[in-house]
Amino acid sequence: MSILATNKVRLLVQGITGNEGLFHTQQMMAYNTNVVAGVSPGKGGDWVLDGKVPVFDTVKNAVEVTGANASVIFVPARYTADAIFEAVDGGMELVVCITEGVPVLDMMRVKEYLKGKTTRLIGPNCPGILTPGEVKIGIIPGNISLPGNIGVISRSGTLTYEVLYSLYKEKRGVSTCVGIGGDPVKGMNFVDVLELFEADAKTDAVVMIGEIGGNDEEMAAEFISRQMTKPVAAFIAGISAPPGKRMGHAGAIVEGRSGSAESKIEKLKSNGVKLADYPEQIATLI
Amino acid sequence: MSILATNKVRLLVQGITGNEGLFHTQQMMAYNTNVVAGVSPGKGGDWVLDGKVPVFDTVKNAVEVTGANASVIFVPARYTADAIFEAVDGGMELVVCITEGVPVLDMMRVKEYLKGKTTRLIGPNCPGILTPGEVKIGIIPGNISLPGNIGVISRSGTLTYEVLYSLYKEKRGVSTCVGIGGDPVKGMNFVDVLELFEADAKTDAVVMIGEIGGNDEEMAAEFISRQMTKPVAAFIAGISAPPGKRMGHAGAIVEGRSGSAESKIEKLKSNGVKLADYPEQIATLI
Amino acid sequence: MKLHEYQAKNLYAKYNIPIPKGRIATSASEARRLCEELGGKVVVKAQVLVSGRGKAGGVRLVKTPEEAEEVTTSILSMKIKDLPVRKVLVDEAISISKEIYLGITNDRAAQKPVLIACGAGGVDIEEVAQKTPGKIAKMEVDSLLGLRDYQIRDIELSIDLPRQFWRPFGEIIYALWKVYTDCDATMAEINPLVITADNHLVALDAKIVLDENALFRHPDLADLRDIDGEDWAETQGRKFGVSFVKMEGDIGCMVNGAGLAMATMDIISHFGGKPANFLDIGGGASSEKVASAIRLILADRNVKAILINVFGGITRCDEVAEGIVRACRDVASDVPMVVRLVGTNEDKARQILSGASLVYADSLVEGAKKAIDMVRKEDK
Amino acid sequence: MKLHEYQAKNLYAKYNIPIPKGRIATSASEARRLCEELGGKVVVKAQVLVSGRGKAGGVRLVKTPEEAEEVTTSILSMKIKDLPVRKVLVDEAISISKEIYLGITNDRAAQKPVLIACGAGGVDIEEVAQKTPGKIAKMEVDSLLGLRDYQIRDIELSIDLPRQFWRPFGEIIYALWKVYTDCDATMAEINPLVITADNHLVALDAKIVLDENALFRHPDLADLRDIDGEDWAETQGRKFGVSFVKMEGDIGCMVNGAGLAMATMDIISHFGGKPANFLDIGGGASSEKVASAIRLILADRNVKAILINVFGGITRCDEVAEGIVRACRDVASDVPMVVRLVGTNEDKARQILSGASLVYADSLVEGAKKAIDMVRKEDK
Repeated sequence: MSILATNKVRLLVQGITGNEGLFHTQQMMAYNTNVVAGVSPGKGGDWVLDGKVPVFDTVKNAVEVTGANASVIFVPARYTADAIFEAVDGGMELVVCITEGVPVLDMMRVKEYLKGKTTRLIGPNCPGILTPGEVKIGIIPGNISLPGNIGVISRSGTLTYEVLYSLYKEKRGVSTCVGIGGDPVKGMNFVDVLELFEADAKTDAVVMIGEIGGNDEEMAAEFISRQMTKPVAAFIAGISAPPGKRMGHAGAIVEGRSGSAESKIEKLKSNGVKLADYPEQIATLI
Repeated sequence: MSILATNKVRLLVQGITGNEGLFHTQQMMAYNTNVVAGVSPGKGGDWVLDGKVPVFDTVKNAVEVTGANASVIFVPARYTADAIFEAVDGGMELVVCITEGVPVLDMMRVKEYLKGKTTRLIGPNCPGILTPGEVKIGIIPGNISLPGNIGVISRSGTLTYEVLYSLYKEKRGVSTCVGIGGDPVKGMNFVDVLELFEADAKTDAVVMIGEIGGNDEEMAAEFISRQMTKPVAAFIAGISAPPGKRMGHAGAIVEGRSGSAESKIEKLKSNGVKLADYPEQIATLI
Repeated sequence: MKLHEYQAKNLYAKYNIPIPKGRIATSASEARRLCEELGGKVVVKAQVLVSGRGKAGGVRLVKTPEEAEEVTTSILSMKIKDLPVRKVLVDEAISISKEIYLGITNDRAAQKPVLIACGAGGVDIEEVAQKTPGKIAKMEVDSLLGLRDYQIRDIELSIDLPRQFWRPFGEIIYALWKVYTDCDATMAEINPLVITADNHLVALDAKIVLDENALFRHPDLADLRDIDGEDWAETQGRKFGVSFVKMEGDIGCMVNGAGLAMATMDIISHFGGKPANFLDIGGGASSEKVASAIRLILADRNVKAILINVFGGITRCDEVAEGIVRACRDVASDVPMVVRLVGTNEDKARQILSGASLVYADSLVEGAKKAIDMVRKEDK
Repeated sequence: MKLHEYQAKNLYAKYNIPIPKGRIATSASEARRLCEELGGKVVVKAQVLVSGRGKAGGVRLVKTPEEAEEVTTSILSMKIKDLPVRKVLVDEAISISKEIYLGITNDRAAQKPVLIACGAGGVDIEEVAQKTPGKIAKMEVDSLLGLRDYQIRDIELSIDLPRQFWRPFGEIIYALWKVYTDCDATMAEINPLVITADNHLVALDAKIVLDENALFRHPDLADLRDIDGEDWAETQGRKFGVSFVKMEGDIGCMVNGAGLAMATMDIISHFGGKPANFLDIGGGASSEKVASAIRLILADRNVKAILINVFGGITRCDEVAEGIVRACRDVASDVPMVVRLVGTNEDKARQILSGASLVYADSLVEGAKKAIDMVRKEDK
C-alpha cells in the first residue's frame, strides 16, 4: 500500500470545476484513482466529466453523500486557506493542496488550526502524491514512474519529475513519491514523510530532493542519522543560485547560517546520506 | 496522593499582590502548600508575605527561576483570559482559576486554545482544590475537612463548604475536593474529574454537587453508569428555583429539556446515583 | 443584559442587517404621526424585556393612523408579565413570503458559539425544534478561527434556502456573527428573518442578550440598560451588588453563594415552607451590603420570616452580623429572623448579635425548620 | 515586495509608532529647504531597495542647509549595488541614548511569526546575534491567538529594558505586530528603535517586506511598488509573469519550475559553464510568455548560448515550441539554442521545431554539455 494513500481512497476534488481541477481530475481518474466527488460553491447538483463525478457546494455535504476521506485542492490562492479549514472540519484524513501563491500568514493560521487534529496536509504549492500503478493524488505525471521499492520525497515540482524520469529510465521502481512543496510554511515536511517511509514495508530506500532556503533538510539529516535504517540519497538544488535575498536582519537572525545549499549538503553527507551532483546521477546512488 | 495535586506541587500565584491573592496565598501556605512564586506585572523583584514569596513580572520568568508547575489565578476578570493563556504557554500542568465574572467569549477562546495542550484547567469562578491534610490550591477553608476516602466534586462554592462541613461533622474523610465552578464555559467538568476519582486508589466513593443549568450532570450520569465502579451520591441544587430566564429561543433550542433540577435528578437516579434531598443528608448516603 | 427590540434593531442596522423602516413612540399621538409618515400600514409593537408579548396582545397590525393611535393607547396601558409597557416600536408593515429563524448563542455542551437556523421561523420555532429537530440546522464555530464562509454555505444548504438568497443571507449571518462577537452577546437572534413578497431579506424582529461580565468592554452598550423596564427588586439588587429574584413564598432568604442560596430555598421547600426570594450576597460582602439586602427582603410584604444562612469563607461572619444589627436598627420591622452563621469569625459574630432578638440555628436543616415554624405561628 | 524606508515609516506612523520628523526629497535644493524647515541638523538617507547603503555612504549627518544640498547632490548621483538613488529622506537628527533592535518575521522552522528584540540594536545586530545569541530575545506567536501582553512583558524582561519604558515600548511592539498582520508583511523591522536623550522612543529606521502572494488583499500597498527602484530585468520578468534573476555568466537558461531551474544552473556549473540567469516560466506557460522570456534572456549581451529545459507536466511542450519559434522570428539573434523538451505533447513540439536551427538534447546532462560546448566554440 505504500504511504499516505491507497487505491481504496475516496477522493474529493475541491475546486473541481476550474480548468486545472477538471483536467487533473480526469488525469487522476485515468490513473484509476477513486475520485468520488467534487466541491465547487454554487455548483452543487452539477455533474462533471461525462456525468461521472457529482459536484457539491460544501465538503460537509460531499462527505455526507459520498463518504469522501481525502481531498485534493485546486482552488485559487485567495480561497485556499478556507478550503483547507473546510477539509479539516469535514474530517479528511489527508489533504493535498496543489494551489500555489497562498499567503504565508494564511498558512501559519492553518498550521495552528491543524494542531491536535488528525488531518495530514501535503502542500500547498506541491505536485502531490503518486504511488505508481496504484493511486495518484495531484499532478505528478503518471507515465514516468514504475512500481518499486524506492520512496521519493521532494520540495520541488518539475525537478521531482526529472528525478522520477531518471529512475524510470534506469528501470528503478518507486513505492510512493511525495511532493511536499517548497513554500516556507506548509503541511508535512521531510521528517514527517521520512518517518512514514522508514515504517513502510514496501520501501527499501529513499530519495530526497531538497533546495536552498529554510532548514528542513538539516532537520531531515538529523532525523536520518538518529532514526533511519534505510539508505537515503539526496540532491539539493541551488548550489549555484545567487545569494538569497535575505529579509532584513530578522531573516538572518532567525535562519542563521542554515539555508544555503552548502550547509544542507554538508549536513546530509555528514549524517550518512549520499549526495548526487545532478539529478540524473541519483539513480546510480541507490 | 489523591487527584490533581500533591504536596510536591510547585505553586505559582498569578495576581499575588491583590487583596485576595495575598490573603489566600497566606492561607494556602498555612496549609503547608508549597507556594514557590507569585506573578504581578510591574512588580517583579518584590517579595511578599514577610519575604517568603518572590514576585515576578511574567509566568515564564517565574518558571525559569522557581520551576513552578501549577498556577492559581486571582487576577481581575478583565485580565483573566490572558492570565490563563500565559499559564498554558508557561507550561503549567494545572491551572486553577478562582476569578469570577470572566466574559464567556474569553472562556470559549481559552477552551479552543487548550485543545491539544496538556494543561488541566479548573474554573474559573471556582473555589479550587483541597486534598485534606496535604495540599490546598484555592480558597476552600482548610479546617472543615478530614483526610479520607471520599472524593468530592462540586459546581458550587459555599455549597461545597456546606457539604464538606456535614461530612466533617460525621467524621467522614475526603480524598480530594474539587470545586469545578459554575460558569457555563469552564475547564474540567464533572466527567473529567469523575474519571480521575475512578482511577484514584485513595478514593472509594464520590460525592457530586450539581445545580440547575447546562447538561454537565446529565453527561456525568451517563459516564457513571458506563464507566464508574465506585459508588456516587449527589445533591442537585435548584429544585425550587424560579424557571430559568431562558435566552430567547436559541437557548431553548440548544438546551432542549435538559438543565432543570428534575431532569438532572431523574437522570442521575436512573443511572444508580443516590440523591440527597438536602446537603446534610449526603453523609448518610455513602 | 437584555436589550429592547428597537435597540437590537439599531445595533443590527449598524452592521448592515436590513430592518424595516420604523421608530419608537412613547405616546399614542406620536404613534399616529409615525403611522402617517410610514404610509398608513404599520405594526405597533410593545417594547418590553420579556417574551410572550405577541400572545399578550402587545403586537398589533394596524391600517390607519387612527387605528395606530387607538391601539397604542391600549398597549401603553398594558402590563406584560408584570412589566409596564412604556414604549412601542412603530414599524412599516412588510408582506412576507417566507419566515426564517436565525440565532447565535453559547452552546454549553460544546463550549462553543453555535449558529442555529431553520427554514420555518416565527413564534412556533421551539415547537418545530422539539417535534422535527431535523429541520433545525446547527453549526458550531471555533471562536479563535471565527465563522467561515463554508459554514455559512452548509447552513444555507441545510435549510434548503433557494440559491438566489445565498448571498444576502450569507451577509446577514456574517453580520450577526460580528454583532455577537463584537458586542460580547450571549445570544443574538433574528426571528423571523423574512423573505418579502418582492424577494428581499428583512429582520422583522431582533433579540440580543449581552454578557453582563463583558459590559466593561462596552460602556456604550451598558448605557442602553433600561432600568424602568426591569423588575424593581432585581434592579435594586444589582445596585447593591447582590443577586435577587423575587418568588411567591413567605420566607425571605439571605445567603452567600448562588448554589448555597438555591440549596437553602430547596430545604425550605423540602420541609414544607415557601421561599420568598433567591438572594445571593456573593463572596466577601460588607456589613452595608448585608443591611441593604435585608431591607430589600423586608420590602416584600409577603415575607413573614427571614432565614439568614452564611457559610463564611471569604465572607466574614462578623461583617454579616454587623449588617444584621444595622438593618434591625434602620428598619422598624417585627419580622422574625433565624440566623445560621458558620465559618470565618463565627465567634465574633455571635458576640455582635448577642443583644439582638434573633433565633439561632446550628445547621441548615435546623434553620429551615425554625423559620417554617415561625411562619406557621404567624399564620395562626 | 520591499518598501522604501520612507514608505515603511509612513505606514508605521499610521499605527502610532513614533518616527522622526522628516520628508522625502528628489533634488538637492529640496533637501536644502527641508533641512532649513527641520532646524538645520538633519540626516540625509538614500532611499534604495537594497541593504548596505550606510556602508556605501548613502546615509549622512549634516549640520547646515548648504551641507544638506551638497551631500544630497552626491547621494543622488550614487549607485548602490547597481541601483540608482532617486530619492533621499531628510529626517531631523535625533540625540540617541540607546539603540534597540525590534523585528517580526516568519520563522520557517517554527512555522510561526516570531518577534525578535535586542537591547543592542544598530547595524551590527547580525554580529551580536552570532557572537552573543543570548542577547537576542525571540518570542514565537500563535497566529490564531495573536500577540498577547505577557509575551510583550517577557520580551521587555529579556532585553533588560528599564521599567519606565515598558509602556511605550509595549505599544510599539503591539503596533508593529498589527502592521505585520494587517499588511501581510513577511518582515517588519525597526532598527534602531532608539531611546532619545530626553527618554522618548523613536523608530529611526524602518524596513518592511510584504508577501507578494497576499498583495491581492492590499491594493493600496501594491501601488507603493517602486518600479524605478528595482532591478530592470526582474521588473520585466514580473510583467511577463516569469521569475528572473540576473547572474554573471554567459549561458542563458529558461526552465519551468524553480527547483528544476536551479538544478539546470547547478548542472551547467558542475560541468564547468556559467549560467547567465535564473529563469522560471512557471507552470502552464503560454507561447507568448515563452517568447517574452527568451527576449528577456537575449537582452543580456553577455549571453552566448541559451539552454531551454522543459519538463512538461501542466506545461505543454508544443506551447513552449511555438514560443521559441515566435521569439526566433521576432528577435534577430545569432545566439545558439539548445533545447530539451520532455513530457506533455513532446512529439508535437519536435514537429513544430523541425524547421528551426536548434540543437536538441535528450537529457539535462547532454543539454548542459552542448550549451557549454557552444560557448567554448564562440570564445575561440
